[in-house]
Amino acid sequence: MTIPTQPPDFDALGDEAFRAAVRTFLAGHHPRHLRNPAKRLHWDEARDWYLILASHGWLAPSWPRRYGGMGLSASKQLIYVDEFERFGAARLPDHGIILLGPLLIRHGSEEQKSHFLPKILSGEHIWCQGYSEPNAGSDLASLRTEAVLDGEEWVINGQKTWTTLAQDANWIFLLVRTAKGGKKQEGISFLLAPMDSPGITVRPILNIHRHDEFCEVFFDNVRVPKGNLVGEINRGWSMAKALLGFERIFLGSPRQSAHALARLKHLARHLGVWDDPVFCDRYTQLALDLADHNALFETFADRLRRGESLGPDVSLLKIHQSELFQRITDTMMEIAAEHAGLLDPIDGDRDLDPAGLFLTARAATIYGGSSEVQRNILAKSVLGLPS
Amino acid sequence: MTIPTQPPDFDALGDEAFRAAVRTFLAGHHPRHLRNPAKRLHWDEARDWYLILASHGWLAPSWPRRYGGMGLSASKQLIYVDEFERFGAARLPDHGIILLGPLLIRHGSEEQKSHFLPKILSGEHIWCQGYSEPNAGSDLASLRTEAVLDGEEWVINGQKTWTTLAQDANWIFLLVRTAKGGKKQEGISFLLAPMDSPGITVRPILNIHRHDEFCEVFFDNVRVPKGNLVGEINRGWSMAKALLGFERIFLGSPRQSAHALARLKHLARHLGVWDDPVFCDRYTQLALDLADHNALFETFADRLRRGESLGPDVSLLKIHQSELFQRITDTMMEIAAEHAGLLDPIDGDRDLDPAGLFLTARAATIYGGSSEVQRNILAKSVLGLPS
Amino acid sequence: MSIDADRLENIRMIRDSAQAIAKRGDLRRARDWRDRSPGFDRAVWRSMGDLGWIGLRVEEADGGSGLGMLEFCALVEELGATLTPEPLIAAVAAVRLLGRNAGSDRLSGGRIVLLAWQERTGSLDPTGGASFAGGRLSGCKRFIPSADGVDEFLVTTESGLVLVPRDAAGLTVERSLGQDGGHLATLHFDGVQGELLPGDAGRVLDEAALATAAYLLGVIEGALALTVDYLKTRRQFDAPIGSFQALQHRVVDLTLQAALTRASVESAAACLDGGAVGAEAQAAVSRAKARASDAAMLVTRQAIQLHGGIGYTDECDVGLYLRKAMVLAPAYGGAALHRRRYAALQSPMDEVVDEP
Amino acid sequence: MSIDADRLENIRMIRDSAQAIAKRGDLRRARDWRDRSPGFDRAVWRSMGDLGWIGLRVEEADGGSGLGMLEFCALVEELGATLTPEPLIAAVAAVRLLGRNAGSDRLSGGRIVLLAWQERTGSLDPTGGASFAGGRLSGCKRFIPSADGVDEFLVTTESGLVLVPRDAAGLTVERSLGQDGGHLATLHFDGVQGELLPGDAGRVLDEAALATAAYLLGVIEGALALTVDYLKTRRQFDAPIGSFQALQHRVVDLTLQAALTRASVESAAACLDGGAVGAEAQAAVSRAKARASDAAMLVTRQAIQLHGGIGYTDECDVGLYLRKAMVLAPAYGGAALHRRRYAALQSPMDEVVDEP
Repeated sequence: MTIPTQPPDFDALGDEAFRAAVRTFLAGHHPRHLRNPAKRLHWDEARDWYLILASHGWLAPSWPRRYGGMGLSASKQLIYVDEFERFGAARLPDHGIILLGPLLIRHGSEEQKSHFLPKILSGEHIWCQGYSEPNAGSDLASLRTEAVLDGEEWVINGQKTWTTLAQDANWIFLLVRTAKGGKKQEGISFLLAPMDSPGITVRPILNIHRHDEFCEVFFDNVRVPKGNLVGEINRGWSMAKALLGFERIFLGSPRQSAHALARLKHLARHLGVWDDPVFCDRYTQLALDLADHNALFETFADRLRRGESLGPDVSLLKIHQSELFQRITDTMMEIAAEHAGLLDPIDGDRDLDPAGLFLTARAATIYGGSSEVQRNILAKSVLGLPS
Repeated sequence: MTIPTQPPDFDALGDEAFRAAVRTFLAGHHPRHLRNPAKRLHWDEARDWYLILASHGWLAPSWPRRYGGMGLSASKQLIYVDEFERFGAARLPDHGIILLGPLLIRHGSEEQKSHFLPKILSGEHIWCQGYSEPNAGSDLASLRTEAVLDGEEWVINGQKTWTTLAQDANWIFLLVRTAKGGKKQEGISFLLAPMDSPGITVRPILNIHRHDEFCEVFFDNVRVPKGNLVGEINRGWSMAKALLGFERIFLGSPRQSAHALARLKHLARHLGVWDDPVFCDRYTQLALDLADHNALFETFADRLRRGESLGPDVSLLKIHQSELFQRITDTMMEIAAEHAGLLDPIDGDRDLDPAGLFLTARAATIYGGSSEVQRNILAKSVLGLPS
Repeated sequence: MSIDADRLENIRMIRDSAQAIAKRGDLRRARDWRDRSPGFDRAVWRSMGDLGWIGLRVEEADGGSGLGMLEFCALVEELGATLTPEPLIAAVAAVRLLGRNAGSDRLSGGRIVLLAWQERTGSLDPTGGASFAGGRLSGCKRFIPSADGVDEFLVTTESGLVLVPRDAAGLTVERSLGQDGGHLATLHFDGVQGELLPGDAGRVLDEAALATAAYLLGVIEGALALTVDYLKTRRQFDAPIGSFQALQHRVVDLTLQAALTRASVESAAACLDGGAVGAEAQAAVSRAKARASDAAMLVTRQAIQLHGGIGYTDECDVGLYLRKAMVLAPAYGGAALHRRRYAALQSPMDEVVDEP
Repeated sequence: MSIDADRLENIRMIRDSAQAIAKRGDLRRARDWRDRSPGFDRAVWRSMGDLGWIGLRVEEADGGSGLGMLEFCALVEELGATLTPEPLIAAVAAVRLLGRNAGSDRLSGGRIVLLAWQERTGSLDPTGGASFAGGRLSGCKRFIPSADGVDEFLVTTESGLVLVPRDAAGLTVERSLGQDGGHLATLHFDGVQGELLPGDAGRVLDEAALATAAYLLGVIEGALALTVDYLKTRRQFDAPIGSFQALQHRVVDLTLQAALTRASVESAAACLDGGAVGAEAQAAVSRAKARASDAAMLVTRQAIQLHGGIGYTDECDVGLYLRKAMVLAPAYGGAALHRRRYAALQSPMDEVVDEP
């Protein structure tokens, strides 16, 4: 395992200098073959890149420096993510870095922090997230996986699903029901479990690309020590929810659509329809939607830069970005003619893969809170419409 | 008053011969200046045309011949309406003919039939319809206008609204609540009242064109004889609803959209955008929608011709036609540039009135059961989705 | 355009007979043949021959069933609803062109011949790609479905039709994988010997385009039926999700598209059966195929969304419908191509806009 | 593009000051001046002058307020939300072009001068329609708002600007009625005497187009606020109609369009204030005006629908918003025109697509 070196002092850099530093770092270190991967990478594919980031102290932008993170301001975190996305950097198995780490830093015991955080940075612990269940998807608070205290151990029974890359993980953090009755959001706790615990079974689910991105994870009398509870018992829901604050802006990042629009342009040129006036009109509308999305994204980013927190209206970004992404790939399908039905990219060029990107885009309006759930939230929390 | 002559024997004609007869009749008798009127005509404007139809026995296509109607088959009624709409024949104050007449024929007493039907045909009685109320629009069954039997008279109190051309009518048929408790659809009765009854007040409402097409009608201790009840007491709801059977197909007639599309073509030529490829693509999509709407309309018409009755899926026609009509006029607005904001037609040409037609089209998805209510009906009655 | 009662009854019987092979709601065969050569079942093909489906559009005098486009479309719609993998449309087109030369072996399903007409993407031109001179065929044809499992190709050229066995010397078959788990072939002809037959593929391509629209209608209905069922059973927030009005209205809009597609396909079939030719027939076909292609993509996309996460998995059948739509929406011309053709046909608007 | 805190505070103050004349939620003045000459209130105009609004875009050295487009847009947005009828945008454009010649009488609201730049519909070309030769102005200009109540016109010609009093000999003013209850004039010049002033209207037209987008943003917000209120109070089927999910989702989509319009308008204003010129500035303006025009039509149309029957009456205020959008969506270029201009500007796509 590579031990992270002390990261450079990013605070000393201005925003634009930092942006340049990120670009330089990516250009110098990102493995060429992992750029813009067509599917979510497994640990064995992503490990090298993970360890490169770790060894240079670039792995955990949001963590404080004292825990080995980059300690970036909101403004610099926005730049970090923007440049990574713009570059097409490969997405890591990052649940430990993005979700668990910040939660432990805020709610974990000193012992938990000193034990787990370094192992995330070193790549020794690869985490997966056990939240959703077959009957608790959009309605996550209905979860029924249960943990009962038996002496010094929690005994876990139940099933999780949509667990991204669970087959690669050696640890899972999960929400479990520890009390019944009352509001369903109450009585939920946050537990940590090693994936090699007896009683855990992992079944990969093929996604629509027939790639094993998700798993079902079954818990059959799985025992973990009492001390694997994070935070207070029965208070796991609000802890897990609070984590989705700042980060929700990234679900609305324009980069995914920008990338897709660039590919649409490339495809249109390849197919000879770039100068077709009807296509041009359609493309211009998409380009304007993207430009306005950029502007809207910046208004939310400005709030973060001013130190404000984001309200529920940030859901507007997620809805618009995911649906724009889909409209762009829908347009690809419309111009691709027979290529729209083929499995492989046109002429073997990964950048000419309308069908693949179209299928990928299907997920954007489902995961991370479906468009329907986001609209429900906006109707109630932002517009104050009655239920 | 002109006494209707005995109508010709339409049964003897084949469908195509009948169609030719309708065309000939319209060409020979319809007042030129009333064709494709920009607004709903008042009685004083429509009277001549009403009486012409009456005097030739062409006024009541659906009534049996023994009541002075044309006694047309479903197939011929479809042709009659199609040709009238295609010609752009002026809409009459026709609530007596279309709504009340058939209801009386089915549910009225012999005395009611012999008293009222001839006066509808002669134009002596001009009827308006008192169904909707300020708090009973989409949810009509919530109506609260009340009728209480006091000796030999009904005493009516309450308010109706959206009463088309009430200011021109001398009679009103209305739904009133005669019993409370139980399902709200029960306890509703069907009454007839002269508009000059003491206690009736009419207040015209300007529509968005600032034309007095509708009225509010207030009832303050209005007394009508007990015999003005039609059908059974507390059974008015199903009677009134049943009436909207066959006729619902006409809410989905393609003629309104066909007319609008012809005007869009005329407008595009006038403005010089007819050959613009982006416009052409848009126009073609609308033309295809209309062609497919025609085909869908014909499948429902075929059912009627085969003697079948229409199910709730006929709402599909109403939704598609009204929304297509709006999309056509939306397109007019997009190409009309500054003309879209002007009150008068372009160059004084009534056929070049994008703004006027656009405003008219707003009503299509609201009246006759809003698009939202129609979708509710389809979801429940056709798809069987749970409430 | 009204269809008489006898014919309606015939069409109903054809639909019933289709259930023997393509039972609505059962996608096991479709799933089973994915990514497996030849992608369909020759035993089922034999049954199709026995049922008279292959020669459906061949005159009775030539050994076929002599049925109309209404019957063909009704049958293919049933096949679409179950994602039946056998390449019937391309075979029906080939034997129809062969006519009296089709022969009982092909009509009964003993030998499988498919039409190979296409050179370029996004085109309906059957004359490009392959040329015939001096008794030899050269060039290439693309996008032939399930070519692994067939015996012959009927190749269109500017000179006429050429019948070529799959194992002919000089013929190389290159495979591309389809999103639906099937494969599409490119045929390379390098001086392949063959016999020239008379025939003009134009009308037959229109019939195949219309049949493809009918298959897509089946796809739409299959995806919609799955989705409505799912909405009735899946619960979230303590209620069946089908009780949520936003989802109800969306599925109503999809139902409307299904109804328009049916009306469009059936009226086009009636138009062709009524003897329409030339621009009138082409406009009707283009209208139906444009509608079916767009509606199939819309409905299957939305069907995924309405299924939520489960819709994005390979084990959920709804994705099979989407991936079939991806292959067939562009086949025999996609929506944009057919809209352009519709607009280019003489006065297409007169069909619908006929103000006096 | 981030705006500093001081400037945000200034903008907030301008919005506050606008409430004196244009109080959100109060459409009485808008309703009152419909169909009544001159369509606006000269006393209010004077107040606007006193508040420094007329000279908002005139340099301080020339007697103006010297404010930026962000401030101008914020102000005009408030006017739009209340459908304020005074023709401020055309006047601001005129005095900005007059610059040091504007003079205190015009800046204070004593004399009203409007820009008259347009000849053709669907065009942003200010040079057509009127020509100036030998000290005489001939030709015509169209679509000047509220011309009944103003004193002068600043007329654009190929040679430069010409200032013309409304009562000049040889000037005939023809009125057309607008859907919003106002009127738009066509000016016919028949050898009108005038003085030539230097100036190029191009940039000022872009600023006016952007201000019109800001007014439409106000229209959007006003219509949306009315609609959300109505959904909360109107009951049908024993529930507030705002509890119906299909309506909730629709109004969320309108809210999204409002948010995009605001982001588009404000970023374009910041772009202009930041010194952008030429293609960059034009692209930003075209983007904002295309968004605002389309969104205003969509939101006001849907606002009518969400109101149901009452929305189709003249007494319901929501229709006032629709009819104002009908006039202003095409003013200074409609959505289609601005989209075409955006596409035609050099590499407009590089703005958003910048893959490394």
